[in-house]
Amino acid sequence: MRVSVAEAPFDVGREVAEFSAGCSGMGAIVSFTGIVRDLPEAPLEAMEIEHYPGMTESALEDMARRAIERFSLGDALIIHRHGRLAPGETIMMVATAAPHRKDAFDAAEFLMDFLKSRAPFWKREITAGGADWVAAKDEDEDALARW
Amino acid sequence: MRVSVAEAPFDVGREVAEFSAGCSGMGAIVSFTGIVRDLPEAPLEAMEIEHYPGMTESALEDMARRAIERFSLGDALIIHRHGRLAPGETIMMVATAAPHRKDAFDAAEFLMDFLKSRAPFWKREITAGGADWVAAKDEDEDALARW
Amino acid sequence: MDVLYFAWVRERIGLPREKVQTEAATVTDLVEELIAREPRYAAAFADLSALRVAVDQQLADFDAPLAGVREVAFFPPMTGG
Amino acid sequence: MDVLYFAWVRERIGLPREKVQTEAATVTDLVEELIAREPRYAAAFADLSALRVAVDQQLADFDAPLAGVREVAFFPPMTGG
Repeated sequence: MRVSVAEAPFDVGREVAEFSAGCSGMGAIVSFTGIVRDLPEAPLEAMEIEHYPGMTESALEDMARRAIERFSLGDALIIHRHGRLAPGETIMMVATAAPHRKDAFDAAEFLMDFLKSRAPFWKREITAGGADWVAAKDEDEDALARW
Repeated sequence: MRVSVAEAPFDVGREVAEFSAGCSGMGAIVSFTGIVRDLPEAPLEAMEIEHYPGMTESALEDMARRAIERFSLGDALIIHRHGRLAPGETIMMVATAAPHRKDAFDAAEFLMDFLKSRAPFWKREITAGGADWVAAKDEDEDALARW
Repeated sequence: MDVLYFAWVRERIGLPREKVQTEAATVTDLVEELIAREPRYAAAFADLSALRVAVDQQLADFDAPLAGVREVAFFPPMTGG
Repeated sequence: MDVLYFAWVRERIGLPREKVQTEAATVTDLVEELIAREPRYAAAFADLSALRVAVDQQLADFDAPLAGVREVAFFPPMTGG
């Protein structure tokens, strides 16, 4: 299990390769990568991500531990950046390893649903018109109900 | 969209990195990697994968096209190996890119469910005791019902 | 018509593909002709519920018509992924 | 007690953290004390349904007790991932 909260970019390909290589006995690996969307119709200058140092790390570790236990994972990885990100930059990733595909998929979705609404990050979108805090979505809160 | 059916190993990290880099405007990327399980209690010498050249490629292309249309994907990737694989080797991967995470996850699960039961591959496990064709699982057939 | 066999169907019949001269109207008719040939075919086709068929590289039912078809393949349920 | 503010709560109150001397029994009591101080606190805490609270870095309810607590944080609903 590894949790990383950092401002610096990370290499998705290398992380997936290292995570996969370390998972003996696991038949299924799922990764999710979140990227700052680059939309021509709504040009974004940057995405700023604020977080709660200390609580963030312990919240992510708690989520990873719960996912490992609940879905019998061989391993789990969470990487989340903070600070100022440009469109197209990678924000975060999770990876899960399980004997079979259903648990690996379910665990990755479980981690994403909890990350969205229960990890202390706040996004702000910077456009030519100003800066706006991203509002939490009802559907993200609803997504937690299934777990 | 890319579909690859080949005997040679592929580099999961490089594939995920290249797939992610090519997906402008997509906020969510999901990858699934399938690995030959390496279990101490049931030592496997090798996994042999037979396929139906010609039909395999068109079946995978058809699945990728259906996933892209159904889940409004920006892109989809399917790589599947055949031939003789050692425990711990990567068998296959899929990757999906969508504006939001639910579509990317659903599309990856859709592709995996169809790959399991509708792509013309047959696995045989080679152990010290002999060679056994892997039986199709009822749960894999059932998994298709949700789509 | 080319007839292809995969996995344990191929092993039981003892070859991966063959040319078959047939006037069979459907896949089931073709299977009956093959079964009548030799015991190894009868062994391979003993339980059709354990078999799948592709007609011109598309999954099909056993009652699929064979008019104009160039290639039929028989195999067990697939185990990809 | 350390009181922390994040995102637009931090912006409205105008600082990221402060030391607060309080005998408040619960988070709600603490919020009422803060609101009574200055309009910027009243503005930040105008709609508690739009706020979340963490007590000693664990998500909590507004009726959570504050006995022995070292750190309370107020922030809007989280938007990670």
